[in-house]
Amino acid sequence: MEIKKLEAVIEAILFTMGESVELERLAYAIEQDKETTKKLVYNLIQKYESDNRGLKIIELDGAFQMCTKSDYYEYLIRIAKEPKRHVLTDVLLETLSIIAYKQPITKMEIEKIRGVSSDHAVNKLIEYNLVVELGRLDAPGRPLLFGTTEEFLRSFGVHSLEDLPTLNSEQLEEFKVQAEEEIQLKLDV
Amino acid sequence: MEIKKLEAVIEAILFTMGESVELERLAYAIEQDKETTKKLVYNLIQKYESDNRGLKIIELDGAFQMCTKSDYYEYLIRIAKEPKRHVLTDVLLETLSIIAYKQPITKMEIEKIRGVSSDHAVNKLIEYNLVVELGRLDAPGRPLLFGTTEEFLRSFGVHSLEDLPTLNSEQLEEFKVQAEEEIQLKLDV
Amino acid sequence: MGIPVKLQVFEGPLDLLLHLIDKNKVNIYDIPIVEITKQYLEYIKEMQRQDLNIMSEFLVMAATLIDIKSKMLLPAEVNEDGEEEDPRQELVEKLLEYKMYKYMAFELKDCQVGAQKVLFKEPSIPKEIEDYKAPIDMNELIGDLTLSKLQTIFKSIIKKQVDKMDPIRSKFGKIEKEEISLEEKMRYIENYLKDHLEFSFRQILEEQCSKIHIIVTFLAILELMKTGKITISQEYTFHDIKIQACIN
Repeated sequence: MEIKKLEAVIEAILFTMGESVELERLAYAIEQDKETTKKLVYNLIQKYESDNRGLKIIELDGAFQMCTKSDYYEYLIRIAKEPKRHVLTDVLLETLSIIAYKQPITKMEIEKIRGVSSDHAVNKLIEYNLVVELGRLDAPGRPLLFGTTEEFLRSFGVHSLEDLPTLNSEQLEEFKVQAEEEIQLKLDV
Repeated sequence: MEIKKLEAVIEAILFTMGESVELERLAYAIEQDKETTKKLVYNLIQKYESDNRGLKIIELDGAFQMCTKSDYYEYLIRIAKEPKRHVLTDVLLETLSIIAYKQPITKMEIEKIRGVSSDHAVNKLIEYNLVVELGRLDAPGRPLLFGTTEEFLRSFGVHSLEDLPTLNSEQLEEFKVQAEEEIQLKLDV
Repeated sequence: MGIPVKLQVFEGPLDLLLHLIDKNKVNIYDIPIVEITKQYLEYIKEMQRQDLNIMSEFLVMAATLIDIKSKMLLPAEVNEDGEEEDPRQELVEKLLEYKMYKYMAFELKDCQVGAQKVLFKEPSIPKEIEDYKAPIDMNELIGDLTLSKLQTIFKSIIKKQVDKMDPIRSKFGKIEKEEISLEEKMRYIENYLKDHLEFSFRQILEEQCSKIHIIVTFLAILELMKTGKITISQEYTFHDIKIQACIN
C-alpha cells in the first residue's frame, strides 16, 4: 500500500476511535511494523501541524489521539458543548504534582512531603482518573504505589512524563535567591 | 479572519461535534453569513476529496457531517478484531482473591480491605468474565454485590464455591498471634 | 504580632509555616525560630479543634519547632566533618521540598489551562464493530495462577489488615474510654482514710481495677503527701508501705 493511503487509514482510525490508540494497534491495523507506523504517524502529525488544519494528533505515552487545535476553542465553544471537567483544588493539585514527579510513590511518602494525611486527596484523584494504583512496593507492609494515568497526560497537555515541566534543583536555587533578595529589600528599607 | 483559518474552524467543529451540523450553526460559530459559510464548506469538501484523505465531509439536507471514507472500513474491523493480550496484574489478583473468598461482597467492602478505591479492578475483572454482579445488598444505598463466575470455577477446576479452600477463623487467630508476636519483638528490641 | 481574626485555612503545618515565613519576609534558610514558633503557636491556639486528626498534625510540628528552639539555645552540635549543625536544617529541607511541589502544582495548573482548550470527539465506531467482543483466552489469562496461589494472596491481604489493628488494644475486646482524674482519685483516698486510719500501699493498689487506676492512685498518694494530708512510712526496703492520715 502506498504511503498516502496508509496515512489515510491512520487518519480514519484515529477519527473513528475518538480515544487514544496505541502504536501497536495502529501497526496491526495497517499491517506494518511499529517503526514504520511510528514514522507514518509522525509524518501525519507534521502535516496537520503545517497545513493550517483545525485538527491535530497528540501523542500520549506511546498512543495517539486526534483532537482540535486549541487556537479555535473560542469559536468551537460557541456551538460545541463544553466538556465536563473536574475542578482541582490546591490540595489536589499539590498532591497530584508530588505523585507526578515522584511516581511510583506510596501514600506515606506523599504524606511525609505534605506533612498531612492525604487519603482523601489521593482517593479523589483516583476517582477523577488522574491517578491510579500501580501495584505494591516490595517492602514491609507492602504499601500501595501510585502513579499518574493517561488522562492526566491529556488533561495537562503533556505527551509523556518526560515532557512535564522540569523539576530541578535550580528551582530551589531560585527560591534561595528570592529569599535573599527579600532580606536585602528588608535591610534596604 | 482569513479563509484558511475559517476552514480550520469548520473542520474542528465538524470533528468535535461528530454528528451533522446545520449550515446556520456553522455560520454562527464562524461569524459569517450563510452564503460565505456554504462556500467555505464546499471548498473544504473539495480539498478533502482531492487530498487522498481518510476522512470526508458529507452534506445531509443542509447540514454537514464529517466521517470516514468507506474504503477504510475493513481496517476498522481489523483493529476491532485485533487480539488483545489480557493480563492479571497484582491489583487484579488481589481484588479477585478478595471477591473469591468473601463473596458476595460489595465494592465498599473490597475497598475497605484493600485500603484504596477498586472500581477499575472490579470492572476489569468483570470484563475478563471472572467476576459478575450477583444482585444488590438489602442495605442503605442498595450496593451491588459481586462474586465469581462459572468461568472462574471452570478455569480453576473447582466444581462449586464450596470447593474453594476456606480460610477459617483458626487461621485468622493465627494471623493475630503472629502480628502480636511481631509487635512484641519490636517492643523487646 | 497579632493573628488575623478571620483564620486563613492552611492545608497543613508546612503550609502554615511557609505562610508565616512569607508574611514575616524572613529567609527560609535562616528562620528566626523564636518568633516563628511564637506565631505558629498563637495560630494553632485559635484553630478550631474539631478535627483531631488535623489538629494532631499541627501539634507535631509545634513540638518540632519547640524542640528546635531549645536546641538553638544549646551550643551547636558538631558533625563528623567538624561543621556546626544547624538544628533547623531538617525543617528547612522539608519546607523547601514542600515549596517546590507547591510551585510545580502552580506550573501544572498553567498546563491544564492550555490543555483545556482542546476538544476531543466521541468514538463513532460502527455498531457491528463495536458489538464485536474479542474472545478472552482464559488459559492465557489465568496462566500459571492456581487456587492455592490465589489463597496465599488473600491470606497476605487479610494478614495485613490484622497487622493494621493494634493487637494490644484489640485484646481488650471492647475499647472503653476511661477517664480518671487525679482530683477524683485524691478524694477517693481521703474517703478511704476516713474508714481506715491506716492502710497499706499494696492494699489500696489491689483494689484498683486497671493499670490506669493504679497509676493515678500512685500519683494521688504523692500529691496528698506533698500537701501534707498523709504521711507514709516503710520499715525496710521492699517492705509494704504504710499510709496514715496526718493528724494536725
